[in-house]
Amino acid sequence: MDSFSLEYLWLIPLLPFLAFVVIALFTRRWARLSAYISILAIVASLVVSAWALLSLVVAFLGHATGEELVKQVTLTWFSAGGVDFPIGLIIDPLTAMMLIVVTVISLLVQLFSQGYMVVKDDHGNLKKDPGYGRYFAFISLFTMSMLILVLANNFLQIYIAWELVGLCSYLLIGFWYDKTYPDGSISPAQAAKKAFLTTRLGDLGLLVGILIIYMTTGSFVFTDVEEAIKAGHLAGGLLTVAMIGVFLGAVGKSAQFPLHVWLPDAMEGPTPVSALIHAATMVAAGVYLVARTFEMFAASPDQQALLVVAYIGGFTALFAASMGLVMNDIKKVMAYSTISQLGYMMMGLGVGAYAAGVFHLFNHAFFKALLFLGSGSVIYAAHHEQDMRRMGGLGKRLPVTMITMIFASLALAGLPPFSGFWSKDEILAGAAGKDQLLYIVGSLAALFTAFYVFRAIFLTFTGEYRGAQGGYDAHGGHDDHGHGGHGGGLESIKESPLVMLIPLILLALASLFSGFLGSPFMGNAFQSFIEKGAELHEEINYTVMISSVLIAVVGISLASLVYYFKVIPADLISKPLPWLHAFVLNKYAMDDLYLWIVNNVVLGFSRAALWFDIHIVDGIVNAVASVIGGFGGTLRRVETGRAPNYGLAIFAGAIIISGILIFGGSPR
Amino acid sequence: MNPGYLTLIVFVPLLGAIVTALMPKDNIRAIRFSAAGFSFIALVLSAIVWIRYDTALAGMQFVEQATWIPSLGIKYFMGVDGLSLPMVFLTTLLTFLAVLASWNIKLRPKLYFSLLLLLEMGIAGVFTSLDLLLFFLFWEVELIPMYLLIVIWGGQRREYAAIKFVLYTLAGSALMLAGILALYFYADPIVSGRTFDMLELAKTNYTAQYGAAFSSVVFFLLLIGFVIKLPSFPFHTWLPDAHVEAPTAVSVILAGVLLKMGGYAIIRINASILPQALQDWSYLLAGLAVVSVIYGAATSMVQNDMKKMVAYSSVSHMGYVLLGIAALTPTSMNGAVLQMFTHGTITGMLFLLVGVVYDKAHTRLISEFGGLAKRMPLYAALFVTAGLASLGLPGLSGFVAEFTVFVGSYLNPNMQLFTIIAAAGIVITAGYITWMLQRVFFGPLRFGDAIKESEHIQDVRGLEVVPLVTLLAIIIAVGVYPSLVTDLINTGVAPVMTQFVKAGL
Amino acid sequence: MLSLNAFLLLSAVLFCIGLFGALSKRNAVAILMSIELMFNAVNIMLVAFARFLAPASTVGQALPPVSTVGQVFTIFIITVAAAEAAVGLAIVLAIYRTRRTISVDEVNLMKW
Amino acid sequence: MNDPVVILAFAVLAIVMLVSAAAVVLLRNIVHCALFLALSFLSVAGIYILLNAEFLAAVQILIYAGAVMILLLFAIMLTQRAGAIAENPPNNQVGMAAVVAVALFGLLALVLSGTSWLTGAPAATQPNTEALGRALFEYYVLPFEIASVLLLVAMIGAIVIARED
Repeated sequence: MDSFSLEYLWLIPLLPFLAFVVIALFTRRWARLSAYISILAIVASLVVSAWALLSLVVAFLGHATGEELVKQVTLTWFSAGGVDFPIGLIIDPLTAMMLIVVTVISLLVQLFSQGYMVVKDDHGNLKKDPGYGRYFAFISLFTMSMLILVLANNFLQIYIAWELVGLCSYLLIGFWYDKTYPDGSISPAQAAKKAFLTTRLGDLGLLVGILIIYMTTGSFVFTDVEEAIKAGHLAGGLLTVAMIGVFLGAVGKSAQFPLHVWLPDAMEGPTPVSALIHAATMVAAGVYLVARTFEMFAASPDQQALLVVAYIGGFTALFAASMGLVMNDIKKVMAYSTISQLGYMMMGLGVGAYAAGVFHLFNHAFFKALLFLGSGSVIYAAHHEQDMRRMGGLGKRLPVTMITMIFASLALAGLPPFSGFWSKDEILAGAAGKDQLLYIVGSLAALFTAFYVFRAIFLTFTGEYRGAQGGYDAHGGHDDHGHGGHGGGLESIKESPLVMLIPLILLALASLFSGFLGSPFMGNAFQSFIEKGAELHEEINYTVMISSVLIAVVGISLASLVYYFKVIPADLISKPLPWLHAFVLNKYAMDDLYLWIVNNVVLGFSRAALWFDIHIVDGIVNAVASVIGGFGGTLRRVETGRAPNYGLAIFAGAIIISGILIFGGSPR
Repeated sequence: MNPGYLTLIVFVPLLGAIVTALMPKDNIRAIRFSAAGFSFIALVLSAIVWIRYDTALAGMQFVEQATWIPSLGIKYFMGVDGLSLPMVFLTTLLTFLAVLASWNIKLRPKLYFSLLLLLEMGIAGVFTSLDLLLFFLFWEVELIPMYLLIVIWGGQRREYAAIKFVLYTLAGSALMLAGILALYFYADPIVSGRTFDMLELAKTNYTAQYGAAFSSVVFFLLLIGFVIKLPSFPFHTWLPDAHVEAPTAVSVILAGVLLKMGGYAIIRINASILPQALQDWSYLLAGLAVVSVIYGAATSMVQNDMKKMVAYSSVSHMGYVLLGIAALTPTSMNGAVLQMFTHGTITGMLFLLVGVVYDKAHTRLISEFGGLAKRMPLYAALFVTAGLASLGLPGLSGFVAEFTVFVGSYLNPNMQLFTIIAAAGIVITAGYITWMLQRVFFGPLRFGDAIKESEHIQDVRGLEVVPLVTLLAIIIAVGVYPSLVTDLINTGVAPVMTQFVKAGL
Repeated sequence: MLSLNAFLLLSAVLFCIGLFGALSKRNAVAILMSIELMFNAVNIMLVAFARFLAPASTVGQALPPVSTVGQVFTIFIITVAAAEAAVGLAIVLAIYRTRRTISVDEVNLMKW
Repeated sequence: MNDPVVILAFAVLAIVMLVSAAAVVLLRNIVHCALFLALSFLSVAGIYILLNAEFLAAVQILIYAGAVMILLLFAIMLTQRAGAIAENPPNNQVGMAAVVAVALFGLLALVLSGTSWLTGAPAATQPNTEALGRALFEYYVLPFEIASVLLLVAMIGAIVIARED
């Protein structure tokens, strides 16, 4: 730790921020230059992050434990009326690991984007997307926000970064803001809005949680809060409420049920963005937040807060996986897979398998980014076709993409020795030791996962090419650019350029090897590091391990029987139960439910409020005015303009007043 | 050394109004430059005051005092502290930007600019005067130019809107005057003396001397005038009308600083002089605040007119000010003042932006636009940024203020429920702003039938950009480094809070 | 027994007759005439007071005797009444020229 | 004052005055009204004489019965058109006017009956024109001059108003 000073930590988010400023203000128009600036900044951040991690690892290997592995600094951002609003940085194993994940994935995604973010001009030649500079500016801004998020040592800063990554997600989902679909399906701008609002709903919970925490503990800083909780300043039901509030924020960001609805639509953004934000990093921020505040969750009475996390996570894992089974859009499959896997992580944290959850986050970041980038490569090669029903047989034309994606799929399915196996197995082991119901749910979700991911692989890469048939009456596909021609058959499909393939290959290697860091062969080094060197006494649960491998094999085999060997008809279930298929394909009508709520409850309330405003509130104002006006209008008829009338009134009044004054018995 | 900065800030605009009015009618350049020049002088003066204000010393500074009507104890008494200084700066800044924003006004420019400067004088006077009667005088002075600005340069229903604005405000003023006189006549002759001096009156403990009923009555006499101005539900309906009819620059000033007079006055007068009554009625105020927040946001949601949407959003955002005041913690009070400042800049910017598109398209209806980002990228970027600031995105000033209000209000155990409900407002706010952005700026380029010459709709450039970028710079600066303002506001809030300590609350 | 009250009563009756005329006439000239009657009633009252009321102590004060004060007032009233009659009739003529009538019922420019 | 001749004179003058006044307000012919007004003015002059105000009586006859009457007659003459001769109808509030007039009288009568005047010794019966002149020009010079200016103003004003443009 001594070799690394906290001062350098500031550089990590600062460099991407500078890249953002420079690109946004100056170099926006020079596409290539903007990309290089952005990539340069992220490389520099990666170097600093690696240095930070290295120093921690060195300390860890030198048997430093606990607080020795934590360094933080807190400054006052501003103070108002005696409350100091802090800003600060923390570096500990968890943050260091996240720093590496964020910077590496961001770097690879940016490299990939260089190839991906092109459009065909009128002559069929490739040229840079008109928003190329803007794209890299947003990516840099996102990277900065995400780095601030993982570096934050207090709730305020995490909330700030939380909102900023939400903003970047908004901007990047809506990157092709001018695109709409003739069939009225959700456009990028609508998807961006939906994502922003859904996550903000969760942020409200986070905000309330933060308010409760500050009110009771008097601090925003994680370590102070933990101490205050230990000291009993925040305990009991209020602590549970506060932590559920915090978890709500995570539910929104990590797309957990019931706020998961935004993530599939977020696939309207460019595919590399989906890989970076909606697979590897931002959506994992919710998991990160729960991990970061794990001790607080654990301190709630009877671990109620953790139980909520576990059940929501478990349910989401299964729920989303079931939707992954039926989707036809390759990116949608991956989106539901992401939701499902995030649920897995939440479940892992919830059952107390803290290190396993974080480990799965780490592994998932790589293989899911790979799956997305691979999908991007397919989509790019297939002239921006995303519907798997119009693919098939692409493996011959896209060998590198296929192989790397199979690597990632094996990792996702949880087959040893790929990375996903090690972390998923630990989560399931944790669940098995805690709650059998969660274990069953998790296993079922694993079966689904293995099935749907290989369904996607087989549909995409094997069999006959179905793109040229055009026999589908489905709408024109939610391709990224909206102007990808479907011309040409299989021959027109070429492997993506090298700049896109290199990230795929690197990620494939990571998918293969990242799991070993936490495998029993290496003494669960990763977990031990994340737990700050705490003694781990995990026994290997061989039952769980073997059954999870079996489940994965069964899932993959089933997928191959249905979609590769075609011995089982694909409509085996959907034919006798069409309503079930339709119901799942319709995302369990959750979107319709939300739409109904927005249209009828929210907008209905708003319309009622407006009606109330115009007719009641303003009505009263105008009524007061017209009553006074009416009085005036009536009384003015007294003003006949005829002098005798006035004279009469004057004298009559004078007589009455005189009479009162003379005979009225005035006290004098 | 004090060369009478505050008097200069207040009366330089008056001089400017006179000089502008004396300019030859056909020399439009001279008129514009005179108005811009004088408002710029005022801006520079207020900036100097801000820079030279000693936050270590705190309290009232740049004080000027002279007897005016000695037999009644009326003084010409001016001074600024951490409460009023941001407001004074905002006033001069927004007036200067308003002059720039109405650079190309066609109809009777001479009168227009004169009235704008007169308006500045009235508002700056309200924020600087420390004598209640002087305060009241400026409070009323501001009405006339505002009325004329709406009624001459306004839209379709300008007469209705203008007369509604004036009558509504005057109704409040009448009650306010009664309240001021009650404070004057019932002031403790020993500790306060017979005076309209706010600082002296604050020494009288009205509740202790005359009971809670008396102080409550006076409190409400004063409060009604202020919540009308703020405006808070249910006294807000003049605001959308006035905004929709007022010309752009006037809307900017109306939303930017005129509303702040209400919040400022509640803190300066109700909180400082009648702390006990404010405490007694804090539930009511918080209730009004919460209703304003949610209700204003909900009504913004279903507006088709962008300007009306921004106007209703002001009701919502000023609800946070009221909540901050009602919660009665130093932090919430600080947040309230900060929210006033930031709302002035953000909403000012939003009104300027709406005005820009109205100038080009002659309509402000959301349904008439689509995909404007394609045609006007810079404009869209500015609008999106301002919208995000309005919905409280961190890094921009709106977040800082709202978060401070939330934290401060939540610290008062009685206000927690109110705080949570008000916090829900940020979701609704995000809803209507992102929805509006999506409909107006995103999707394919589209113009409705009401827009005749859509080729005139081009991106902002030249002079249009200057006020927008200026405000944006302030929004970002405060959002990133709030201490710029909060250090100052802390010094202003502290004495108000000692009033509560003194009252034993 | 001719007391002050007899003259005052006479004045009161005359004033009330004049008032009735002023309020009940349509013709502007008739109204002016009725007003002249009211003036006369007031004059009678002033002169009667001057005649009957006890002289106030004017010792040491440079004031005329009470009996003359009332009459001086009357003279001023007559002056004013004359001026009023002149101007009033001029107005009547002006109205007549523009509106071809002197009925006050039809002169209602002050109407709402 | 208790001389029966004086009482009789008062009675006669009062009756003539009130009757002619009533005729002024009740008759429909405006010319007749004007003539009865003159009679009323003359009887007022008689009352002045009973009150030892001979100078006022003279002024009354000269100004009221003379000048003002002439003015009124000229006005009548100038404003009557062929069809509208002598039309002097009451307006539609004649009933209310009567009520107000009677009420006023009732009020005045009540006040008069309820008041005890501090009457003193009757003033000298000799002509007091000289005293009046002294009072006017010694004590009331300024009001007198103002009154003359007022008359001038009224005259000019009347000319301006009545002038044909």
